[in-house]
Parts: sequence; C-alpha cells; structure tokens
Amino acid sequence: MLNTEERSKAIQAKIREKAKELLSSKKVDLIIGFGEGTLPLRTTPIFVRTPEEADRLIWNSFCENNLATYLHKLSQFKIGLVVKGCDARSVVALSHEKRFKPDQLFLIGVPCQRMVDRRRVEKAFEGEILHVSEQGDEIIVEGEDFEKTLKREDFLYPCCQVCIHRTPLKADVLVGDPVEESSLVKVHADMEEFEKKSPEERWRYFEKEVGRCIRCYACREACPMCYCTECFVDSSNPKWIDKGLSPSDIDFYHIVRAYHQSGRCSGCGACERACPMEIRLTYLTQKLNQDAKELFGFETGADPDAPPPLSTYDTDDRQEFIK
Amino acid sequence: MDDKQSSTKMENHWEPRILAFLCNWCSYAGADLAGTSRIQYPPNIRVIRVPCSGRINPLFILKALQSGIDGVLVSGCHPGDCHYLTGNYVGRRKSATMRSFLQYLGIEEGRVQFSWVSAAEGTKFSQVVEEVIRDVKKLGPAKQFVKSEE
Amino acid sequence: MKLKLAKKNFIPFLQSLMDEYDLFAPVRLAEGASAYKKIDQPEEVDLSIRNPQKPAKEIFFPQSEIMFRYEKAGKENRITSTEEVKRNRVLLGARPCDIQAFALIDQVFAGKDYTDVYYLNKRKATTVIGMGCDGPLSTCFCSSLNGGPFQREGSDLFLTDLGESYLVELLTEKGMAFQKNKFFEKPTDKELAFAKAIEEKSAVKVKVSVPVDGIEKRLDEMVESPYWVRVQEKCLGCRVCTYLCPTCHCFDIVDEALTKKGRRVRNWDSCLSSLYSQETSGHNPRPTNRERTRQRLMHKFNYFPKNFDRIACVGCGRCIIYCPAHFDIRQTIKEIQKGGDT
Amino acid sequence: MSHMKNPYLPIPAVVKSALVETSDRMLRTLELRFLNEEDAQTFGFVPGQFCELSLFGKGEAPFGIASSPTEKGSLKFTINKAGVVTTALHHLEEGTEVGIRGPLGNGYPMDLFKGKNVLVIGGGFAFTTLRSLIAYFLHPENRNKVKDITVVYGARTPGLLLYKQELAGWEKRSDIKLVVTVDQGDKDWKGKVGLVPNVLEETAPSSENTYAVICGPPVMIKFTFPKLMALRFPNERIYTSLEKRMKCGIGKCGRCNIGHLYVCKDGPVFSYAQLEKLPKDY
Repeated sequence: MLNTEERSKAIQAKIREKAKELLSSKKVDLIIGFGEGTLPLRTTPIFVRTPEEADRLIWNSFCENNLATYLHKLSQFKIGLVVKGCDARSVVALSHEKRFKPDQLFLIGVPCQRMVDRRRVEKAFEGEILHVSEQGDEIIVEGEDFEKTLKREDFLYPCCQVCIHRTPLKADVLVGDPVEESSLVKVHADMEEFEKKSPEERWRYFEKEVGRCIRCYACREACPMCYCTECFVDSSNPKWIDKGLSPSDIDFYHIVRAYHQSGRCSGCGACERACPMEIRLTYLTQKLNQDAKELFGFETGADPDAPPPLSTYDTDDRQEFIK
Repeated sequence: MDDKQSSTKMENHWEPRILAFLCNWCSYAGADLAGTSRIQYPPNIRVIRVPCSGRINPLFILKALQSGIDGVLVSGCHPGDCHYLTGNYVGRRKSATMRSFLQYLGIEEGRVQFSWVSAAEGTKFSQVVEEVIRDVKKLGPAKQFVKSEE
Repeated sequence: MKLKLAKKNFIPFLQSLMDEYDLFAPVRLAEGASAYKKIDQPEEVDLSIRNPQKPAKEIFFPQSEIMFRYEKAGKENRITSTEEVKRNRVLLGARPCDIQAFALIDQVFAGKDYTDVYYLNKRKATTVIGMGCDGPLSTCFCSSLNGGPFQREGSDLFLTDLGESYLVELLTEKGMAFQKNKFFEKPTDKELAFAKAIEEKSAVKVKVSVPVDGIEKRLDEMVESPYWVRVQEKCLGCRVCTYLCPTCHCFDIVDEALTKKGRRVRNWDSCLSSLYSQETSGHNPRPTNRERTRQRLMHKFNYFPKNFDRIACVGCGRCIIYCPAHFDIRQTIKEIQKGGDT
Repeated sequence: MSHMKNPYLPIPAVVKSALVETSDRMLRTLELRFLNEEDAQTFGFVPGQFCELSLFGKGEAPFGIASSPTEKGSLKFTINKAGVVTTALHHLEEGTEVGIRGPLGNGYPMDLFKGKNVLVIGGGFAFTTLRSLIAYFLHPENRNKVKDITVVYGARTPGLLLYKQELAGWEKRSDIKLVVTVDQGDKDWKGKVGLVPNVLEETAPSSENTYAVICGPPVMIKFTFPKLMALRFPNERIYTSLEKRMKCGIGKCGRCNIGHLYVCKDGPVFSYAQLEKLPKDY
C-alpha cells in the first residue's frame, strides 16, 4: 500500500494530467485547484487557464480550502474543480439549490487523505516553523533551531478526523483509489462535550467564543453555502442587526450564520479554518448536521436525489414539542 | 421596544411580554374567537399576524428575543389544515431545528414555544397563552442575548 | 535616557501605571488569539505575544466606537458627544510596526481642514511604550518599509527584553515624565551591551526583501492592467487583511436606534466588501473583486504615497498569516514591480 | 483636554417648509432653518457644496445644497427618495429637527468663472446644485460677475422637471438663455422635446471664453460629452459634480475616493481634465 507521500504524488500527477486534458480539449475554461503556498503548512487556491500552467497544480496534506466557494463568482465559465469528499458534498448541496448549469462543472475528485491542521502543528512548537515537508506518513517540521518528525495522523483537522465521506460521492473522475470510509475518532465529540454542560454554561461558552469575533465575515466568505446576494447582516431595510461589536449583535450573527447551514453543511470546517481569531464554529454545525440526520434522516450531499430537508416535509415529522 | 412601561423589569411586579406570531387562517382566528367568546387570557401578549406558520423566518424569533421580548409563541394550523396545504409542514421542520439549535446554544427552554390552534379553538388559544406566560414567568425577565442600551 | 525595570517589579510597575492611567496592553483571549485590551488586572498583560491579531491602532481607533448619543425630546434632540478622553492612557508593549502605523494614520485623522477629535484626543492622551521585537517572523518585512524590529519612531518609552529585566529607554517628553519612576533602576554596562546585541541579532533576521522602490510609479501605469483580474481570483472578499492591517483606517458611520434614544457609531469598514462603495441607487463603482482588490493595493502603494508621501504598509505580515486563501502581499508587490507578470 | 472642533457633530436645524417637486412624488425639497442664529451666521458656502443631513436613528446622507448663498435665512435640499434616510426625510413634517453637517466639499470654481460665459447643462434631479449656481449668478449683486448664462435642462417628462416656478421665471428674463427640454412630452407640454445631448447640439453655444458645467445621469453625460468636444470645449473648462457613496464627508472614512482624491473633500466638483487622469472608479 502506498504511504501518504507517495499517494499524494500520484494524485498530483493525475490532477495535472486531467487538467491538461480538460484545458486542451476546451472542455473547461479553467481549473480551480491548489498551488504552492509561500508559507510552510499552506497551499493556495489557483486558477489555471492553460495546459502549460497545469503543472502548478499540486496535491498534499495541506489542501485545506473548500474550493466550491469560488463557483459563485465564476458562473459564466465552465469549471474543472478539484474536490475532496467534503467539497464534493458541498457541490451536491449547491446543485440542489440550482447554483449552476448541469454541464458547467467537471469535478476532479480526490479521495482525501485528511488534511493537516496547520494551527495544531504550529502550537506544538515554541519557535516559528520555517519549513515543512511530508515524508511517508510523517511530517518533518523545521525551525531555526529545531527539527522534528510528527506523525501526520496526530495533527489532522478535527473535522477531517471524523470524516466518513473522504472519497467524493460525486465526481466526474476520481484521481486516486477510493479510501476506506471510517472515522478516526468519535463523531461529533465536540458537540457531545458541549451538550454535557448546563444551558448557562453552554451559553457562556458560546458567548465567550464568538466574543472574539471581529466581524470580518471570513467564515461566511469561506463557506460555499454562503452565497446570498445580500446577507441578512448587510440588509439595511429591514435592518436585522447593527454592525458594531455589541455582544448581542455578534451572537445574532453567529446563530444565524450557523443556522442557515441547517441541512446544507457538509462539515468541511472551512468556516472555522478561515477565522483569524480562532473561534470554534464547527461544534455549532455539528449539531445542525446531527439534527438533520436524526430528525429527517438527511446527510448533506450524500444522496444527490434527496431534497434539502428544510425545503420539504414528511406528514409524520416529529412534533412532540408543539402544544 | 416602545412599551417599556409595561415591562418594567423590577423584580416585584414584573409582567412578561410575549410576542405571538399567529397564522392568519387558524390561530389568529382562534385568538379572535377567544375574544368574541369573552374567554379571558392575560394581556401580556402582543400579536403579529402572519400569512402562515411557514412564513416564520427564524430571524423574527431572534429579533424579538434581542429586542427584549421575554417569550415568543409561534402558532399555526393543525397538520392537514394549512390554507396553503403544506406551509405548516415546512414550518414545522424549521421550528424543530430552530428550537433544537436554540436549546443547544443554551437559550432557556420555554422562551420560544410552538402550538397548533385552529379557528375553532378559542379555549385552547387562551390555555396556550396562559401556559406560555406561566413558563416564561418561571424563567423571569429575558437577559440572555438582549441588546443592552449602553 | 536608558533605565531598566526588573521583571520582579513588573507587576507592581503595572499597578502603579494603572493608578494613574488607563492601561492598554496585549492580552491573550484564547489559545492562539490575542488583542490589545484595557487592562483590569496587571496579570492579564502578556508581553510574550509577538503581535496580537488585532493591531494596536484599536486603542485610538476602536473597531466600534460611539461618537455621540442622542435623545429625542418632542421634535428636538439632545446630543452628547463622547469625544472627551477622561483619563490619560498608556499603551504598553506595542511592536515597532504597529507604532510606525500610527504616524501614517495620524496624517489622515489630523488632516488640514478637519480634525478627527475621537482619534486625536485618544492619541494625545496616550503615552506609547514600545517594545523591541526580538523574535521577528519570516513573514515580517518591516525593514523594507523604513521600519525595523527596533525602530523607535513613535515610541515615548521603549522596552528591550533582557530576560531578567527590561531595558527602558525614555525617548520623548512624555517618556521623560517617567524618569523618576521608583521601579526604574540604572542598567549595568553589561546589560546595555546585551540589549545592543539583541537588537543587532533581530535586525539581521528581518531582511530587506520586498522591493517597494518605485512601486507608486509602477502602479500609475497599471490602473487598467489585466493583472488585477488574476490577482483577485482567490480573494474571498472577507475583511481579514483590512481589519488586521495596522494602517487600514476606513470606517462606516451608522445609527443604532433604541426607542427614544440611540447613538451614532463608527465601525471599521473594508474596501473589500461590496457594500463599502455600493450606492443606494444600486450602482456600484467597484462592482467586483477586481476593482476592490485594486483599491486595497493602490491605496497602500499609490494613493496614500501620493497624498502623504509614504507607503501605507508597515510590513507586519498579518495579512499574509491570517488570509484564509493565503494571499501573500509580498508576492503581489514583486509581481507589480514586474508590471503584473505572474 | 483639547478644544478642537468636532466635525462629526450635526448642527441642529428645523424643517421650515417642504415641497413635493415632481409628479412621481420621488423628489421633495426641504427648506431648513438653523435652530441657533449663531450657526446661521457662521454657515457660509459656495454653490456646488453639500451637507450631510442627519435623522437620528436613521443615519446620515449627503445632499448638494440647492439654494444659493444669496438666499439668506435658510438652506434648501432636494431629496430623491431612494434609501432608508431619504425615505425618512420624505416623511418629515414641518418643525421637525434634523442635523446638518457642512458645508462640505469644494463647490464650483467661482473664481474661474469670473468674466466668462457659463454654460450649464443639467439632467433630471442632478439639477440641484446647478440651481444654486444659476440663482447665485442671477442675483443682482452677482450678475455682472459672469457674461452670458446659457442653461440646457432636461428631464424625462414635464412632470419630472424640478423647480418649475423658477424655470418659468427664468424664461421671462433676458439675462439668461434657458432651454428646457423633455424626453417625452405630454398633452400640456408646449416646450422642446428631445434628449439633452441633441438639444445642446442644436443650441450650439460658443465655447469661446466659456466654462461648461454638466450634471446629470451617467448616460446623459456619456452622450453629451462628445457634443461638448465637438463644440471645442477643452477638458479644463468642463466641470461636473460627482456623486459617490459617502459617510464622513471630510476625507477620513475612505470610501468615496477616485484614485488619490476624495469626492467629499477634493470634490465633488471636478474638471474633466482632472478626471481624465484618474481611475474610472465612479
């Protein structure tokens, strides 16, 4: 069996190959994928328009962005999109919402190795990390006066650890062999931990976390499902909330941002990764996803034919809470 | 809120303010019936008539709570009775997820409540209102999430 | 004048500062997140934080600030301004990049015709205790922008961490007011030499690496360049880079209405938001990310230099570290210098 | 503490009168009077400047001053109902207090106009500060400051023309040449029918010793500009007043810039020679 490094290399070669083919045959106008970043532990989204540029596309354990978020501003193009399992499920959810024409997308599906949490790695070291490379199933971290080998598996994003749809459920081509679908740790552990608290403690925790919010809306912009022409926070008439830092307005924003993902969230974690203030956000969407599953038997993007749960109903839906 | 007077949040004679979103076809008519039948129910309730319980945008509920409303009631037609056939079914799903999410966040249970009240259920309407007020009184004045004046 | 403050006296020193001033300093908000805050307990101060996410500009130009309160009485209004600063302030532990940025924003808020009293009152009431940056990061490029990890411009007092103590330099009149502070002692020659060594070591770490010379002229020719289409592609349109930038100073003014009274508030705003330039008619002069990204970069490297003779970037590196799409302004500068050749 | 003047504090004024200008009721002129005599005395402005009007709880919005400095005792603003603030301003009753910040911006280059002919071209509701300009020069004290005054003013329909009574008054005068046109007439309309650019071409004012001032919707400006070129107006002698989203009005908050210039502080009045060198960010 291939180790992560070898597998990444093979996937990278196939992504490039496929991209060249799609671009030279003019099947797509551009490919959105990952390119080399300028900092260790990071890659950056790139937009490739010619076959020659396709060699800039890379694949490794730092391809964390959900690239589906870029689709909204490129609606006039035919796009080849590099997707992981979670990204592909976002695409399915978006197609339910008729965000693109049927033949507009070509999904280059990557059975995902689970992505490395850059902050987790950074926090493991006192000094600044200057260079990182992947070797086999390990990551070699180098700084000014240190070099250390880490086990890749110990430094994954929490949402990647629990992922059970790493192989894209929908893709026009898979550029790697499907991977085994199992969770590395207990699913929704954050949620369960949170639920153990008393209501007062939960509210306090929520307020403390979002209390750091600077309203940069990176969580919103990074999320492929946040594409409203006018977000409720930006509406001036009606004005739902004020734009300052009143705790109540910030609470309001985060409740609605999260809740609007009800039955739409793929659990990719892009919101939490985007936050510069490191606000925990996925414990919120975990709950929504669990409710969608428990109440309506729905999982975002898992079944291309299942309508989004809040756009439909069942006459037997639970209603014990209604007087 | 303009009618701050009625919600003087002084502990001893505090009366909760409840905002009720009533669907036009059933619950609003039910409330009307309660009125015309001279069925008494407490005056703590302010009514906003909506076309259908499916019309309730969760933002309405949050905005009410942020503005200092002590309790919210959402009421619509019984399943199968929706004037628009399925509006209340769709609304029910929103209500279920919203309620669960608010509870998860730690918003006190009972601040937001839901009911089915038909046009013929004047008595039930007054009972529901009394129950909601009773629950909210137990919770006391809303504090979480209320926008402060300073 | 050079003095020293023993670390064992640090907390009592802070306490004494707080008796006289409102103290602002870096505080850890959570693991990995920090900001400058008004200090309630001296123990909150954490000078080990290299550069909090939110820059120190927040002390003079809060993200959300009430400008005045109003109260309606019949058809008339009563207005109470909040411009007055009631207590003098100390900003402690800001790094030279953030401090250098004050001088840039000063020019905007002071202005020739109108003075922004909210900003300037706070600025005038504040003594700045800067802190030498002994652990610059690989993302730092202050030296490319007339700065440096031990640049003292803008500091009234300046600290160098010597391990067991801080070297304290009194640099201005405001700084000299501390000359008789009971916690300050005379440093030894050895300590002075050590401080110098630390400074030299840091200077070497931040290489002059980002070519900004002539960028203003270069950009003059690039207003309609196709480069802006390419460079903006990955930008998500969030506000991280602008909010976390020590030199960005755009704001919005809004009313927050509460019954009969309310307040006029100014909030940070960002040129990367579509709403920023959106007109009521629906017309938006900067309708896409292309125009907005161009605005951000042009403002820093062309418009600001035109108006104030200085580039509006201090090389702190925050926009590089925190961008969710990993946009690297150093790379962009290099590309601009090549006429937009990627 | 210092005693710098706080430029963000609105000056109190009251609505003296209000008049609906147009048949679609979307334009309303508010006449405002300062609450304190002292403020009225110190408030001096030139045509082309603007103010930020405040309605507490709703916010602020910028409006060009429609009255002339020669019309003492009050200020006039013609307000197009579009957003939250303007809608609220449309509903104001006489006697209600509003806040005024200003005068802001540069205004028209009155010194340059001295001894020259002035050609004023206006379209739709952008006529407000042009009215201020015309009324200023028509005042007996100022009429000799400029030579010929030619005005071409158009609106989509007769009902949408602003300041109808005044237009009628100007028509009767011999010291101003006024050409009013509408895109589409109605049964009572006896005046000109035609688009502003074409009517300008027809009117063919001489560019010699003349400054042109043009304000109107972008599409009108787009088609009028070539006509001015054909009439041999150099860019340096064509002025316009720009509108952009503004907040502070004093060059601090950032949003209204065009290149390195701020519409609120360095404008709103610009010559085409200036605009030519700037990005088309408007």
